[in-house]
Amino acid sequence: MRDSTFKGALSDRTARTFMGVLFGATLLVTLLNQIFPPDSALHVSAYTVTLLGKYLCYALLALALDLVWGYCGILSLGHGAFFALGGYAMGMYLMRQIGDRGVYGNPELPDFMVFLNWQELPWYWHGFDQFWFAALMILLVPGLLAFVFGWLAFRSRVTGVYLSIITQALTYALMLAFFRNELGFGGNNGLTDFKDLLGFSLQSDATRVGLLIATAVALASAFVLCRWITGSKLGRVVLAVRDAESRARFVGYRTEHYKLWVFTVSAILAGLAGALYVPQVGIINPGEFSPLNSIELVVWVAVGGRATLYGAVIGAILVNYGKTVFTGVMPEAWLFALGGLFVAVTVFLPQGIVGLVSQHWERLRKRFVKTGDTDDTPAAQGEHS
Amino acid sequence: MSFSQSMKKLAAGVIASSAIVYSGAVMAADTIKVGVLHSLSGTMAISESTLKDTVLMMIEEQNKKGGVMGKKLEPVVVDPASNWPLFAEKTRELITKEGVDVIFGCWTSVSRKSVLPVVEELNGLLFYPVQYEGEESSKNVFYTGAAPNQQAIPAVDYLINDLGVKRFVLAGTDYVYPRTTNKILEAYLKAKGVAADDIMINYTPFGHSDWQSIVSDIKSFGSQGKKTAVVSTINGDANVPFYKELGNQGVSAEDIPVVAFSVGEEELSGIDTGPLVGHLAAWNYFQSVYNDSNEKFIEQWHAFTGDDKRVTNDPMEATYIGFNMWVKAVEKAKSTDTDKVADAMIGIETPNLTGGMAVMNANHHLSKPVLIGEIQDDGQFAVVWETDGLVKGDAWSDYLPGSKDLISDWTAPVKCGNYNTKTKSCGGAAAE
Amino acid sequence: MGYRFSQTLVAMLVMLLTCVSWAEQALQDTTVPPQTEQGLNSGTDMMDADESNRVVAPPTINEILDQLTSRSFDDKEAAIRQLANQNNPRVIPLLNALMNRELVHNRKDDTIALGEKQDGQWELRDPTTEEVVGHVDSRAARPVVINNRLRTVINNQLALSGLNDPDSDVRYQAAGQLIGNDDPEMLTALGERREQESSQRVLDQIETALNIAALQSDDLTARLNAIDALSGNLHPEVKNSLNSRLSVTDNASETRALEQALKKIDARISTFQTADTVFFGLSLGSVLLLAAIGLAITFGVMGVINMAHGELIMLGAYTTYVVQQLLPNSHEWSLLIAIPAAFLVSALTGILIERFVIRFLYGRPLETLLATFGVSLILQQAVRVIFSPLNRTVITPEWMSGALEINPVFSLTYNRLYIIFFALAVFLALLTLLKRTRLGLQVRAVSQNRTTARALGIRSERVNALTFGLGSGIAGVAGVALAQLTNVGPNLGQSYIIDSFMVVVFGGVGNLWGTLTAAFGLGIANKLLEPMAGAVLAKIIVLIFIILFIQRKPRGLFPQRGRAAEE
Amino acid sequence: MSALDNLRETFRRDQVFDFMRQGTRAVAPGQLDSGAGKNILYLEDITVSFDGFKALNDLTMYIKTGELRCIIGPNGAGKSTMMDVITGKTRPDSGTCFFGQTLDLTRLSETEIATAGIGRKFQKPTVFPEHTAFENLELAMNDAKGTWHSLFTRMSGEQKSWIEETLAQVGLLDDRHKVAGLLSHGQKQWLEIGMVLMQKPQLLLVDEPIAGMTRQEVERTGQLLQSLAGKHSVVVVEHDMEFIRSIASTVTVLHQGSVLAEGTMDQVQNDPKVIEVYLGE
Repeated sequence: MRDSTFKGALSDRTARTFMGVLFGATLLVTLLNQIFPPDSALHVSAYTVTLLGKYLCYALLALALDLVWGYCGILSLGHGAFFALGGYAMGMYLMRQIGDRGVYGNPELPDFMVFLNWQELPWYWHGFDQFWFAALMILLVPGLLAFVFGWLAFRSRVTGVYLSIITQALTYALMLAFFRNELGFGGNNGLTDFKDLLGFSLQSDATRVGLLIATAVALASAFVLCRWITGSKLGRVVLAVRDAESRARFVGYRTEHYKLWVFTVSAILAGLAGALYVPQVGIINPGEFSPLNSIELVVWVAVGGRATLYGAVIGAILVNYGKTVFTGVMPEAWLFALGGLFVAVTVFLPQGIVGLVSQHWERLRKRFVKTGDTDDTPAAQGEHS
Repeated sequence: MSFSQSMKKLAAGVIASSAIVYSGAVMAADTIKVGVLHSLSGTMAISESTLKDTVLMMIEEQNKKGGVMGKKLEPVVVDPASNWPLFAEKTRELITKEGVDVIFGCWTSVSRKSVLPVVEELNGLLFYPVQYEGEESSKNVFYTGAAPNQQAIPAVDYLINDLGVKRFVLAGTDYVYPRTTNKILEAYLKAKGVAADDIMINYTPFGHSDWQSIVSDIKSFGSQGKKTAVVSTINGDANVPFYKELGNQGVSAEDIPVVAFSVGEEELSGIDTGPLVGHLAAWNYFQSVYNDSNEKFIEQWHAFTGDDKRVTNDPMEATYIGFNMWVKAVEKAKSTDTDKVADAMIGIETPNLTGGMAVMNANHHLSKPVLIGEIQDDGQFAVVWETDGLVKGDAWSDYLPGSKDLISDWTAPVKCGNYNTKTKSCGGAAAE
Repeated sequence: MGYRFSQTLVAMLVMLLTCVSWAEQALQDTTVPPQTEQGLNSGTDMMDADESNRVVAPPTINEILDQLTSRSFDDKEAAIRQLANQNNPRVIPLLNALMNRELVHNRKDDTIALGEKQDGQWELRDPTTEEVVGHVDSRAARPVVINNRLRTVINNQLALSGLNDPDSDVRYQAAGQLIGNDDPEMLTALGERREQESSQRVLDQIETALNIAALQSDDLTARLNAIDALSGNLHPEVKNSLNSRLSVTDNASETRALEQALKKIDARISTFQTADTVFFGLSLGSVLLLAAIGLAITFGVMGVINMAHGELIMLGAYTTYVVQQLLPNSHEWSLLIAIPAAFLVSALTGILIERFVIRFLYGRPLETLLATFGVSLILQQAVRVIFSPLNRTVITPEWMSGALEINPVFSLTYNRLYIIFFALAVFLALLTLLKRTRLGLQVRAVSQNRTTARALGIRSERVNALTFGLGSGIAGVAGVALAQLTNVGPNLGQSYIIDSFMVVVFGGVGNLWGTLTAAFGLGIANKLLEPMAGAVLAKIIVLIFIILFIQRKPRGLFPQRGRAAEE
Repeated sequence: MSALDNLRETFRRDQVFDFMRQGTRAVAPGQLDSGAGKNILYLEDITVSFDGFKALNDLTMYIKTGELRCIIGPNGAGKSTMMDVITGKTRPDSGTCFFGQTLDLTRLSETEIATAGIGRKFQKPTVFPEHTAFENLELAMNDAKGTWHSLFTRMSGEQKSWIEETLAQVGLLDDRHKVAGLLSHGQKQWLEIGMVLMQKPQLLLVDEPIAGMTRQEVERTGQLLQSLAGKHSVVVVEHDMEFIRSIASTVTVLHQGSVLAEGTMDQVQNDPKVIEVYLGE
C-alpha cells in the first residue's frame, strides 16, 4: 500500500524513475542543442527541440485523458476541446504581445481584425495582454467548461457511450463555432505569426529550449499530481466508481461529485498542455477541435496502456514519433498504419504496450528474481464501459 | 520495474529519434534540393497532390535539360497531411534538416500563414501557387497565384459591362479568402454605384452540403427584375452540392450566372457539368486555352501521369511559372542563396501558358492576364473574355481601409513588404 | 411585308459588318469596351451602308455560318440572328447544333461544319447537306464558343419556333421563355399563337406574357385590364413589371390597382415560402434518416458504436459510381442496379468487420468505438488509393433532375422528393423486416437478452453477423441516395457520422420510430433556424440543444429497455 | 496550505449541489430518532409497477428496531423490488417509506439513504473487483465521503484496526491483500457483508446471503447475522427454509407484491395460504 500523501507521490519510485528519464532526455537534448555549434555532428537542431516539445505536450494531454478514462472509466471524445481552449487562451496572449508589429502596424487590433475591418477589440479579448490573466484563463476556461458540462452530464447520470457521444458533439459544436469569423478568433486561420512570450523571442533557440524544459516540468508535475490523486483514497474511490458505480453509491459516495472532480482536473491539465503546445508549434486554429483529434488522442492512451499514467505518456510519444516518421517516409501508408493500430490495440492488446511489456517482465522476473516485491504492478484492466 | 524498463525504452526512443533526425542534416553538395510541401493525405490532398506531381514533373524536365547550373535538382517530398501546425514543422524540417534551397508548397491561406514565420526566421524561399486574398507580402515568399485584383475585380467588371448585371450575391465559404475578397468586392461595387441592398452576402461552413435554403434565397433575390449574378468564393467540396442544387432548382446560367474563383478544371472533374453549362469562372489560365506551349504542357502532364484524362488547372500553371522563374533567377544569380535569388527574381520574365509572358514584380506578385471562361458540358471552360494585356498583382488592396495606404516593394530603397505611403514608413513585421 | 424587307435589310447590314470586322481582324481584340463601340459605329455606318449594298445576293446558310468563326460575340450574335431569319428547314437543327457545341470551327480552312468526335478525330459534315466532308484530328477543330447572351438569343429563336410545336410541353416551355420579352416580333408571334392555342396552361403563359407587355400600352383601360388579369400571378416577371409600372404611373386608379395586385401576389408568395422551408426540412430530415437508420440497427439493436458507418455510406456512393462506369449508356436506370449492389457491397464489408473485429468486443461498446474508428480510417485510405483522392462524378438521371413546378415560386426538386420517399420506403422495409420476419424476431431476441436467446437455441453468432450486415447494407443504400446530393469522395462518410449519431441518440437508442422522429424533427428545426441564424449557427444551436436534451432524458426521446439500454 | 484551503472552499462540490436538491437534506449517520421498541422502518401501501406489471401491490410492513426479520416468497414476489424501494434505487408509484420518524426515503438518493444508515448486500455479490479486500472495506468505511476529504485523508490507527477486526469477523484476514475479483463466491458474499458493516448502518438489508456457500460457511453466516441483530436491525431475504429456521426469527411471506403472512417460522409454514402458494408452484 503506497503512501498516499503528496510527499509520498513525489518520493515514490515510479514518479522518480519517470522524472529521471524525462529530465534526462530533456537535458540531453538541451545540451546537444545549446553547447554544440550547428555544424557539429552532435548538434541537435531546433527542429528536434520543438518536435520533442510537441511530443511532451501531447504526452501531457494523454496523461489528462488517462486520468478520466483509465481511472474513472469516462471515455471523453472531447478532450481535444479543452486542449484547444487552453491553446486559444495562450494564443490570445501571444497575439496581444505582437502589438504594433503586425503587418498593419495596428497597436490595438490583431491583423485578422484589421482586414475584416473591426473597429475595436471585442470585450473577451481584454486582459489577455497580461500574462497572469492569460495564465489564469488557460486553467479556468477549460476547467469551467468541463465543470459545467460534467455537472450537467453526471448529475443526470449520462454514462458510457452516451457520454462519449455528447462529448464528441461538444467539441464538434465548438469547432463549428470557432470556424466562424464573427466569433473573433481568426476563423479558419486561427491565431498565428506570434512574436514573443514574456519578452523572449519565440524565434530564438534559447526560448525553444526554455519552452521544452517548461513542458517537461509541467509534464513531470502533472505526473506526480496524478500519481498522488490515484494513490490517495480519492483515487481508490474513483476506481471503485469505474468498476461498480452503483455499489459505490450504496456505500455512500456521491459518485457524480467524484466524476466531476476528476473530469475537471483532467480538463485543466489538457488546457495546460494546449497552452504549452501553441507557442512551440506557432499556430492555433479550429482544426484542433476536430473530433478526429480527440479520438486519435484516445488511441495514444490505448496504445500505451490505460490506467498506468506512464502508459499514456509512452503511447503519446511513440504514436506521434511514428506519425512523424511515417508522414515523412510513406505518407500514403500512415492512415493504414494508424487505423491498423486502432484495431490491433483494442482487439489484441487491451492493456496496451505497457501491459504487454509488464506481462513479459513479470514472467522473466519470476524466473530470475527470488524476492516477490509487488510495487508498480499496473492496475489490471477490467472491461468497463 | 516493468515500468522503469519501458521508460528506458522510451529514453532510447527519444535519443534514437534525435539521432535519426540529425543524421538527415548532412547535405549532398552536388545536387540542389527542392522542397515540395503539399498535403498528400487529409482533406486538402484532393487539390494539393496534383501540385506535388506538377513540381516533380517540372524537376524531371529540368534535369533532362541538365539541371540548374550543372547541378541536378533533387526533390524532397514531405506530407503535412492537411494539418496546419504540421506545415510549420515540416517547413522547419525541410530547411534545417534537409537543407533545401527552395520550397514549392501550400494551398490554403492558413497553411501559408502557418509556414510564414518559419521561412522568415530561417530565411527560406517559398513559392505559393494558389490564388489568395492578398494582404501579405513577405521577403521570403513569391506569390504566383492571383491576387484579388487579378481575379475578382475583372470578373465583376465583366459581369457589369458584358452581362449588364445589377444585383450581386457574394456567396463564400466562411474563411479568410472569401471574407477578404468579398470585403474588397463590396467596396468596389459600392464605388461602382451599386446600392447596398442590391448586394447579398452569405457565408457557409466548409463542406456545406445542404444548399436548399440558400439557393432558394438566391433565386428570390434574383427575381427582383434586375439582372443578378452570383460571385462565388465557395471552396472545394461544397461546390458540387451547390451547383447540383442550382441545377435542380432550375437556376440556369442565363437567369443567374455564377462566377466562381475557386472552381477549376480539377473541381469540375468531380461534377456532372451538364446542368452547369454557361456558369463562369475567372482564372489566369484554362486548360482549353489554345496555344503551343499549353498543348505541350498538357502532353507532358498526360505523359507524366500516364493518364490522358487528367486535367490541368490554374494553380498548376502558377507552379509552372514559379518553377521556371526560380530556375531563371538561380542561373541569373549564379547561386541558390536565398537573398541573391530573391533579388534576382524581381523583373524575371518567363512565358506563361496562355501565350504571353509572366513578370515577377517588386511586390513578389506576378503580372498575369485574366481570363473568364464558361463551363462547357465536357468539364472544360471556354474563354469568353480576356483582359487586354497583363494585370499587375496587387499585394495590398486599395479597397480595404486597413491597407489602402500600404504598398509592397522589395527593391531598394523601400525594401519593405508593407510600406505605408502616408507615413512613409515600413510598419510591421515584414520589414528588414 | 415591311417585315420581310427589314429582314433582308438586316441580313445585308450584317454581311457588311462582318466584312468590316474581318478587314479589321488585327484591331479586333476581344476586350469588351472597344467591341461594343465597334458594334455601335458599325451600326451607324450600316445606315448609309445599306443604300449602297442593296444589290448583293442573299447569302447561303454556310456563308452565314462561317461568320461564326469570328472571336467577337457581337459578330456571332449578328450571324445567329441572320441565320434565324432565313426561313429554311435547316435553321432550327443548326441552332440546336450550336447550342450542343456540334458546330465546330475547322481551323484548317477557317470554315464552320457539323462535327462529331470519333476516337480522337472530328468527323466533319456539311451544315446544309449533312454529308461527310472529311476528318481532322481533335486539335485541328474546335466547337464554336457561345456565351450566355448568345444562348438567350438562340433560346428565344428556338422558343419562337417552339410556339408552333405540336407538343404542348414544348409550347409551354417556349411561351415561358418569352415571358417578359418585349421584342415586337416575339409579341406578334405570341399574339398569333393565342388565337389557335388549345392547351390551357400554354394559353395562360401566353396571356401572362401579353399582359405584361400590355402594361406598357398607352391605353389606360388596357393597362387596368392587364393589371387585373395579372393580380395574384406568381411569375417573377409579373411582380417586377408591376413594380416598375408602379414607379412610373401617375394615375390614381392604376396605382390602387397595382398595389392591390402586388399585395395579393406577396401574400401568396409568403405562404408558399413557408411551405418551401418545411419541404427543405423534410428533405434534410430524409437525408439524416437514411444516414442514421443503419446506425440505429448496429448501435441501437446491437450496442455497437460503429464509427465506420460513414465509410459504409461512402462505399455505397462509390458503388453507384462504379455501376455507372460499368453501364456507361444507361444512366437512367443504372441507379436501380446500384441500390442492391451498394447494399451487397456494404453489407459484405459490414459482415467482414463484424467477423474480424467486433466479434471480439461484444459488451465493450467503447472498445468497438475505437476499433471501428480504425476501420474507418483504413477504408477511407483504401478508397483514396483505389479511386484517387479526387471526387468522382455521379451522373444524375434525367428523371431525378429538375423540379416539380407547382408554381413559379414553389417547386419541389425531384431528387429531394424521390429521396424523401426512398428514405421512408427503406424505413418501412426495415420495420417490417424486424417486426414480421424470423430474422427480425431473432434480432430483437438477441438485443433484449443475449444469453437467454442463446439458451433458446438462437445462433446469436449468426444473428449478430446478419444484423450488422443489415445495418451496413442500409448504410450502403443511403450512399446511393447521397451520391445524388453531394460529393462522392473519401471524406463523404465523415461529414455524416456525427449527425447520424446525434439522430440515433436523440431519438432513443434501439427505437426505429425514435430515429424517424428525430431525423425529421432535427431536419425541420435546422431549416427553420437557418434563415434567421445562418447555416452554421443553426447547426450549433441544434447540437447544443441535443446535448442539453440528453442531460434531461439520457435515453433519448423514446427510451428502450433491454441490453443496449443497460450499457 | 492556507491557499489550498481557500481553493478547497471555492471548489466544494457538495456546496454547489446543495441548492439543487428539492427539499431533501443530507443526513449524518446516527441522527435518527428511533428509540428501542419503536419501529425503525415503515413501509405503507407501497405500489410499484413496471409497465403494467405490479411488482409491489399495496405492500405494508414495519421493521422493529434491532429485530432480525426474514422475508421469503416465490420468485417475482417482489422481494428485491422492496429492497430497491428502501434503498432508493426504485421510486414507488404510491405509498410512503419512512426510516425512523422523519426520513422519507422516497425523497432521498441512494447515497443519502446509505449515509442515513441503511446498508445493503445485493443478491449477486457486488464488490469492487480491482481493489483488495482491505481497500474494499476502507472504501465502505463510515467516514466523510467528500472528494477533497478523500484526497487529503490518511487512515488513522484505529480505522486500520477496525478494518482488521471486520476482516477477521468475516474471515478474510488472510486474504486481506487479495484483489476482490479473485475471491471465491462465498468470500465475496462475506466481503460484501463486511462492507455493509463498515458503514455502521442501523438497518441491514441482506439479499440471499448464503447462495453458493458451503455448509460451514452457511453456519458462520447464520451466526454472524444473529450476532448483528440487536445492535442493528437486519432484514434477510432468503429462499433456503433450513437457513431461516436456523436463525429463527419473525418471517414475512411476500406474494405477488404484498404480504401474504407474517409470524414465526412454524406459524407461517402451517398457514394454508402459504402452503397453497408454495405447492401452487
